Amino acid sequence: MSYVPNTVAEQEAMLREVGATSIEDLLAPIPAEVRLKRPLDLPPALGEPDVRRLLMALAEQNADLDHYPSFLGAGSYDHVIPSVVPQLFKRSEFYTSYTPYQPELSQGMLQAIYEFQTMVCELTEMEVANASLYDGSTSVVEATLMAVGPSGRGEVVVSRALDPQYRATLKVYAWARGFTLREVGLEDGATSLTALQEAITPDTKAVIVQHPNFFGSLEDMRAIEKVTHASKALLIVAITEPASLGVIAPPGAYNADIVAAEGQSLGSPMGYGGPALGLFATRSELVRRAPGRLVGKTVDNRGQTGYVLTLQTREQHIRRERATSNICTNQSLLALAATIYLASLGKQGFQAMARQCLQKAHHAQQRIAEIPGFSPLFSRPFFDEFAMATPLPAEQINAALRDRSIIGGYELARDYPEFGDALLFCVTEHRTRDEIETLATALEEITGSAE
Amino acid sequence: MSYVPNTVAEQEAMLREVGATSIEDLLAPIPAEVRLKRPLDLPPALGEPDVRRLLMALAEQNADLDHYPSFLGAGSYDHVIPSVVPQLFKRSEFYTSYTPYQPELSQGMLQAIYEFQTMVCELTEMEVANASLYDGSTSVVEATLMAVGPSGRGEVVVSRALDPQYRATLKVYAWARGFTLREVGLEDGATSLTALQEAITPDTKAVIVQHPNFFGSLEDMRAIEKVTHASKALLIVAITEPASLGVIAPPGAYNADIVAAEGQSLGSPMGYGGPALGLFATRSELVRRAPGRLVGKTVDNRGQTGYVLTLQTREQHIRRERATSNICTNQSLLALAATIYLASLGKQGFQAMARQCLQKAHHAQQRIAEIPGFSPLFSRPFFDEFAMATPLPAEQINAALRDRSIIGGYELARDYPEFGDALLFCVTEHRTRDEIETLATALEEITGSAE
Amino acid sequence: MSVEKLIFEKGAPGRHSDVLPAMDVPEQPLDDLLPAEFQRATPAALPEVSEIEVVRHYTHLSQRNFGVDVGFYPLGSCTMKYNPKINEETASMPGFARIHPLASESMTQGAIQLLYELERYIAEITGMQRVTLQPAAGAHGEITGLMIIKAYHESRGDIHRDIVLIPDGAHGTNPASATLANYQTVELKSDKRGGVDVAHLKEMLAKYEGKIAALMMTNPNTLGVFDERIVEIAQLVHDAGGQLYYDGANANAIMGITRPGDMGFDVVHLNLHKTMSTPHGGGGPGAGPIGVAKHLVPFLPGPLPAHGREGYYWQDAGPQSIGRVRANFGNFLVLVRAYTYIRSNGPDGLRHISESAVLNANYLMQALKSDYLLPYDRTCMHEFVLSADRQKALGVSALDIAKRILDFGMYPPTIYFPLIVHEALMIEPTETETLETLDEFIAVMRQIAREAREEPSLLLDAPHVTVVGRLDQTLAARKPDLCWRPDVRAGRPAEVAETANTR
Amino acid sequence: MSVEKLIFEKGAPGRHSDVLPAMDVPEQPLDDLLPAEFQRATPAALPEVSEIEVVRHYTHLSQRNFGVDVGFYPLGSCTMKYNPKINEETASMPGFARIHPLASESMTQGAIQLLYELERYIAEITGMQRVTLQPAAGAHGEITGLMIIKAYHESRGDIHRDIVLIPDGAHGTNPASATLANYQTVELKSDKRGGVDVAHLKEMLAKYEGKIAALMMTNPNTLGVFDERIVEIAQLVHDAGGQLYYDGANANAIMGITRPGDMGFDVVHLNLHKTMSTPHGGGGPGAGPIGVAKHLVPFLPGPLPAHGREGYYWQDAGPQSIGRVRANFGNFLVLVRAYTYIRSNGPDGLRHISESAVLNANYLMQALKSDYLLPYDRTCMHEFVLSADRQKALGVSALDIAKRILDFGMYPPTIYFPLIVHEALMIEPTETETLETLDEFIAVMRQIAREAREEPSLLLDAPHVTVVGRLDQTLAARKPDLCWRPDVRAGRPAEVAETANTR
Ligand SMILES: Cc1ncc(COP(=O)(O)O)c(C=O)c1O
Ligand SMILES: Cc1ncc(COP(=O)(O)O)c(C=O)c1O
Repeated sequence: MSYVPNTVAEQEAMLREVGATSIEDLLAPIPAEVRLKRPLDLPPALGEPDVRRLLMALAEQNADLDHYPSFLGAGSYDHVIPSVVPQLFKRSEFYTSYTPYQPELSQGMLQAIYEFQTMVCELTEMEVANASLYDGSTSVVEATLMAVGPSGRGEVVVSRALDPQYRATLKVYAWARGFTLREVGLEDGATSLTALQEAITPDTKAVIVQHPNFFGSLEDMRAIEKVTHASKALLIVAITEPASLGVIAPPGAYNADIVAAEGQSLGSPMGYGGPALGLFATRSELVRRAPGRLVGKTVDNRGQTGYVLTLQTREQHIRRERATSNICTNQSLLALAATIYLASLGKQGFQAMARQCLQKAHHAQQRIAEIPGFSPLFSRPFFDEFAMATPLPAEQINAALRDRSIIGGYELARDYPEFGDALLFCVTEHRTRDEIETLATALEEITGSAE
Repeated sequence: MSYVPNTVAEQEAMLREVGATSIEDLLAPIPAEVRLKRPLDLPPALGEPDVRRLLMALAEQNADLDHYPSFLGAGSYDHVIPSVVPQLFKRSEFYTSYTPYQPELSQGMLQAIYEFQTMVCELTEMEVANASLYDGSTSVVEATLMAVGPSGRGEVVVSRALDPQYRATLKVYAWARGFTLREVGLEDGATSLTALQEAITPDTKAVIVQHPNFFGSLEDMRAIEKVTHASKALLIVAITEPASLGVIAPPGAYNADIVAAEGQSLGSPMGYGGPALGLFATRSELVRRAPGRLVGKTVDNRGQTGYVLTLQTREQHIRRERATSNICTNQSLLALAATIYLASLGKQGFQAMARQCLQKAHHAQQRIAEIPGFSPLFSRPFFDEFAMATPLPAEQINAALRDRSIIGGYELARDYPEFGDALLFCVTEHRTRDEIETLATALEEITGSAE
Repeated sequence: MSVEKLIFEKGAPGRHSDVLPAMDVPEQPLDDLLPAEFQRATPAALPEVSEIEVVRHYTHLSQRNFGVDVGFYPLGSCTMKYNPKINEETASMPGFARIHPLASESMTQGAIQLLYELERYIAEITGMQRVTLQPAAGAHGEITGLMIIKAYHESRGDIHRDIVLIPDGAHGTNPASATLANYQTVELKSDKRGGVDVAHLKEMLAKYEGKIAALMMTNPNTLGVFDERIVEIAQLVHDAGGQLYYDGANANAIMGITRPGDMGFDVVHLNLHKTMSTPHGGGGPGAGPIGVAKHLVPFLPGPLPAHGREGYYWQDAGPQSIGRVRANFGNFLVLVRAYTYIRSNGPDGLRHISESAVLNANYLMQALKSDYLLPYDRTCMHEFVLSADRQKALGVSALDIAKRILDFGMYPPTIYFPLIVHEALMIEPTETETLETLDEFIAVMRQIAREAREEPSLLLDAPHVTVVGRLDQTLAARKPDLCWRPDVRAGRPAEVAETANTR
Repeated sequence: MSVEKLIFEKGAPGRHSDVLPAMDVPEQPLDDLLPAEFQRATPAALPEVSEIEVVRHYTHLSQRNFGVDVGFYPLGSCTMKYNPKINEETASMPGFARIHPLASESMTQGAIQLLYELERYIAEITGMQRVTLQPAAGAHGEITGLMIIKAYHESRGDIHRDIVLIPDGAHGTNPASATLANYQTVELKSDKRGGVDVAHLKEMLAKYEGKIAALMMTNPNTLGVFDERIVEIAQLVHDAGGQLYYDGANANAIMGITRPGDMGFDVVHLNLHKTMSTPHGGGGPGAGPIGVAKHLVPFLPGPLPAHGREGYYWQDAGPQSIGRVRANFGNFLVLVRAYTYIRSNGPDGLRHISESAVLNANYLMQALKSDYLLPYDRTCMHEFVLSADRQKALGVSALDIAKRILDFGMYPPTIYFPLIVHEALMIEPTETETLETLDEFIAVMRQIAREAREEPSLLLDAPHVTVVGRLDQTLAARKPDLCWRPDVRAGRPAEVAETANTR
């Protein structure tokens, strides 16, 4: 009750003012038969310190990344977040504001989003980016829906190397919207080009490939692009690890049509997977088909530059059932975090960060490969994730790592039984050489190869 | 080096602009013989994430109060800090500002300090309060120096129940400034009235009594006041636990002349004892002799209310060697925290908090007194601290509590060998009944009285 | 406050912060690790700024923004109430903020327990059987709910139901979501009292017999009016074989008073970023969990949090589940805030919130209806909708009124929604506003009504005291400038800024 | 931005937040626990406000304040540089922020280790033997240092040394501290180049032979000028049996370049809230550790952090120690920030800081000396002092210039200090300002110089765009109003505010 400021006495005075004798009078329109005649069955209210204790007790039952070095990626990445990022994006003028419907009083957020859009364009080398979507998985969905268009029909080809959770999500929407998904198999941990070529038909609206793919491997995007654009399909590039864009060629460089990415890597806390940050970028000519908010630059009646939400006729609140998407609330605050993150790292820092990931991941891969029984599952180049065949069941290894307060790699067999015992490890710039060594030593002990 | 924005190229251009060929040119006035000819012998720079790791590792070697329920007070108190307090006082417009020398751009801090002064007056029932001093101990020093006056001579009577660290601090200043300290002994854990009467001479400038005193006991302040004011001495009341003012009679009610208190209890993190918050309040007629900054209300040239630093002729930057004190930097940010804290608790909440302390401390005292071998050392009323005689050496008990992740009471023998084995326990509103029970059970186990 | 340049217009080549860890592994030649054809040719042209520049820039931007912490924000349908600070604190705990969604269940027991309990709280508050916490916002909940309804009908072989009925006052996400789920939408008229026109409903049910998949409603609806005939409506739709979807964006009016489940709804979404006071973050993140009645539980997305002998775990979705609607488990840190809020308020607190929200809205409505047209003049719930039609006759619009409100340091109401009210001003004060603030808003609105009569130019040219004046929306849409162009960055930043500012 | 009422003028009887834990012990009658004569008669008239009111009020106050995060703050002698955010983060870690100073050493190993190492870093930076971290600010360091000097002389039976020499340019705390330590102060003249007038020094040393306890100096001094004759000065004072005290408030100019210890100083304080960039908090907290040369180590306050076989511990002060100068160990959380800063910058970084501070100051000085009088026209260190004497001739003072600067969204320099420069404007840009900001300041200062000539009223009436206009300092001092009176609170808050605002 603490957040309701007005006292009983004040509320009584207000009731008198509106001509009611009690709150009951105001609730009269609610028929008795649907009234709840008992208190809600919820735990009783707690004072603030008791709530804090309760939540702290819950929080401390989880293995946080400060105390458990993690070699797990698979869609969520433990990158360093500069101290300025949370201290700025948590300023309350930002986080307690709504979508900037009245731009004159929301210039701060609007300008930040305009900067965000620009940075996403820079990272991806695409022409336009929107103000964010929910997360990477739904961004892939939106991209696909955009490619499929208002009819909702047609075929979409998707690589089996797309994050399994993303594929699962896509499947639901494909069913509901009514288009067909065709999955393309793998070759050496990457999308099979031959299978891709076979899967594409005249009805194919889009080809979806993740890059780096779920196994961390780099795809042959130029070949994929050729095959895709040889038909009239759009090339949708999914990215779960945008840190890779500091060193690998961006989608714009290989003519992608839409980029649908997860932006958590860019300054957002991992937060058990949410809130995450859907990035969405495309070519200028497609912008009026794009989902989500867009911020544009304009001028005011005094001739000053200002920023507004624009091209809103694509959106649900104007176009209703003919909108390009149903999205309304998005992930602005995380877009702001990403903006501050990218400004902090900057041109040099972002590149340097990506190179650290690359170097540290390769160092780790080479070190682990020295351990008997561990060998690279694939031979393709990778960024900060790599799959290793393991000499023992992956779950057994992970359980033993857990006992050593290490979060192990992703157990590939959860989604790819075809690869047998294998772990997908992730090593970002946040891992130290010591931690890598601790992991390797632990793996040696666990698999009995320690001398 | 990261906090210097200008690049080498820019610095070179600037050097050219000032007509220098290198920084060395600008350093020329520093004679070669005093130049440091080697790099400083300090650890090399660390990037931000490495610094964070290092500091976290150090921090986690300490027993923080979130994980170690504490029954230790003795000058530092573990009260609940409402979430709004840090989130507001850490707004950077506040914490990155200097002393408000240009009031027009610092109205926020000035108004907050004016509110702070008012709240301190309210709590103490004194007429004026200053903008803060370093901490409770130096506030007692300043109060004493004010009572002693410009001559720096005379006698000051101090109760042995004043915090031992405060007495130690006072001793140094008494020696340096040249006045005499007379310590008054105890009776049943409170200042001996007879000894006090004997100690006061015509030369006595002040009598210093802590209330509640170091043992948590309440003094007979009305009697002390009579004795003090019977001579021309000033009554200085030291307070280490201002939470007590929610329920016990304030210094203004018993005619204190100066109140010198530690304000950490009021919303500041304990922080290993610092920064703390010196509170200082006195009677209006003494204000021009008071130390420290004062904020006053005034008007601007547009007729609006505003706030400024005032009565600065008392201060070092104007009066120099004849200033009432040498204080310059004080503890404004903690004063702000206290202001927000007191606004959050408010009239009702502050009183309720104090009553919880009182109740919980008495509950704990009664519970511990049931354990064989533990008995109250004194019979006087107390607020949230109480001394108990212990059946085993106090250090031994504390060591055993430590093994149970409990921070035990203060070992009185460290400063009061006359009391033998005894612990001074503190129980604030922040301790739960469960924690008290855990403590009691642990004491039973440790002293072998558990069945 | 002067103009704030873009971050790209600040800094200088080579400026940076030192925010990276040591590069502590032996460095290998880049080409050995990454064949040239995979390498990026030119680095992204991100800003080159020092730390102090970043800090001042985004501090300045924050100063150019307005949030609930700054003042009154009566944005109807958005429930912009006070966002408790303790929620920010709990959501920042490392044991919540820094945990990996794919870490093993044994390493995330606290997180699963929290979600397990939160699911049950939401089920109780809405009167539903079970809840999925996956949807990231209200609209996401809507499409999820509609897909569940679709799966339900399909599971019964009832495959011709391709129509969703939506009242004309509904939020735009409702029809947009229906389209997304491949439904056709049919608009239901409102009656004179602002509720669903039951006659029209009956007509549509008859017309589309066997084809009605669902009715989507919010109750109280977007007029802030509680539809008293809800039981009848539910009965009608159910009798026609349809399901009832409850858009819970307006649930701030009903907690502990009535429950969608008890009204007859089959699916409900809650906007936790409204009712449960998780901050809206300038546009998100939110969370839009949906609860379903018993018969729909098998279709819920999975996994769902469960509890067994070994502790908490994630139970995979059953065979009838639609599948997952996003990666991972939902906007977890938003859910932590909502959990904190529910535990802080308890059952009595939640009811008191809703009652107070209703009282505040009625208080404002009574005070303002003499100066502004109140098209549906009856007791409102948590919000109400005025029309600026009278002012429009004087030549000023709802937009002008909104812009003028800005000059008083307040955010304006939602305007031009719901569509069924001309020149709509949709006002939701929420329960966390003081009587003084409400009175101040009343005074402002009265003054503006007076100005509209006496000095309309004050409104037409508004806002006057904001950092920018009224912005040209048409220009923005006609010549979209959505992205700062790196190619104009060649010149000196300051010059570029000038150019940019006057183009 | 409109006027912000006092928190006491807000709220209403009975309003409150729920920030207390449950009262979970059996409640006993108050009178049983606390005899009536000890009870408070009436509760303190603290505000009665809800949480949202607290949040908005202090958010508004923050909006009415200016910090380094908002803009340029060239307050001479105050070193208002960027306060790194990582320092705030480390100082907030529960293992630092929530630990009890009297908890056993085994429970505070990390804290003692940090202080142990910090002591050594400061000793190295200043060139001293050991350091006490107790002093809470610069002035506290000064009195501590002077007491050490006193104890030293006394220990040698040298008890007639009751004079401290202080240059005329010194900060006010120096003479104030000397008085506090019962010394008489004698002012030393500056020479034409801004350094200590060595002839005058010799004269005073001769005049007060055997009575000189110490010379207090800062070097670079408050003119920003490095006293080249420091070795000679030190020699003279030492030969006269005096000790040399270094006021290290200006150490931002010298890190890694020169050290007070190497210059011959016996005692040094550092203002960590300046040189080590711990934020000044609107007036504090700071930290003023002092380092001493070997012969003074026995007199240092105790305890001191030490390291032995069992780990880190607090070593009690020895028999010659002056004792403690405050409770506990110093402003620990400030020390954590300083430690973080030193570790972040390392030896090269610290030197680069000082070099850059010097460069920035010289850059500004060169640019401004054509428009403002530069009384000591020579290479400066981290700051420099202009005089507004030329402008004064036109009828505008340093104060007017300062007030006009406010209109440009910058904080003005320190004014009227040091006292030896008429109409002083003491400018310290610090190393964390960009070239663009320096150029902007130059442009502002030039414009103001022009305005002083062409339109002086712009200065005389300044500031114009701040939330309040120029404030009446005289009224404030003549009729001190230091405290809101509860007795006028009887009326309706709003009315009271009005009254208060127009008195
Ligand atoms: C009535 C109503 N329904 C649905 C929504 C959509 O919710 P969200 O923005 O969380 O997607 C909103 C939010 O604006 C709303 O007000
Ligand atoms: C030269 C000089 N000495 C001493 C001091 C006093 O330091 P503090 O304010 O920390 O007491 C200051 C601070 O203003 C100063 O500038």
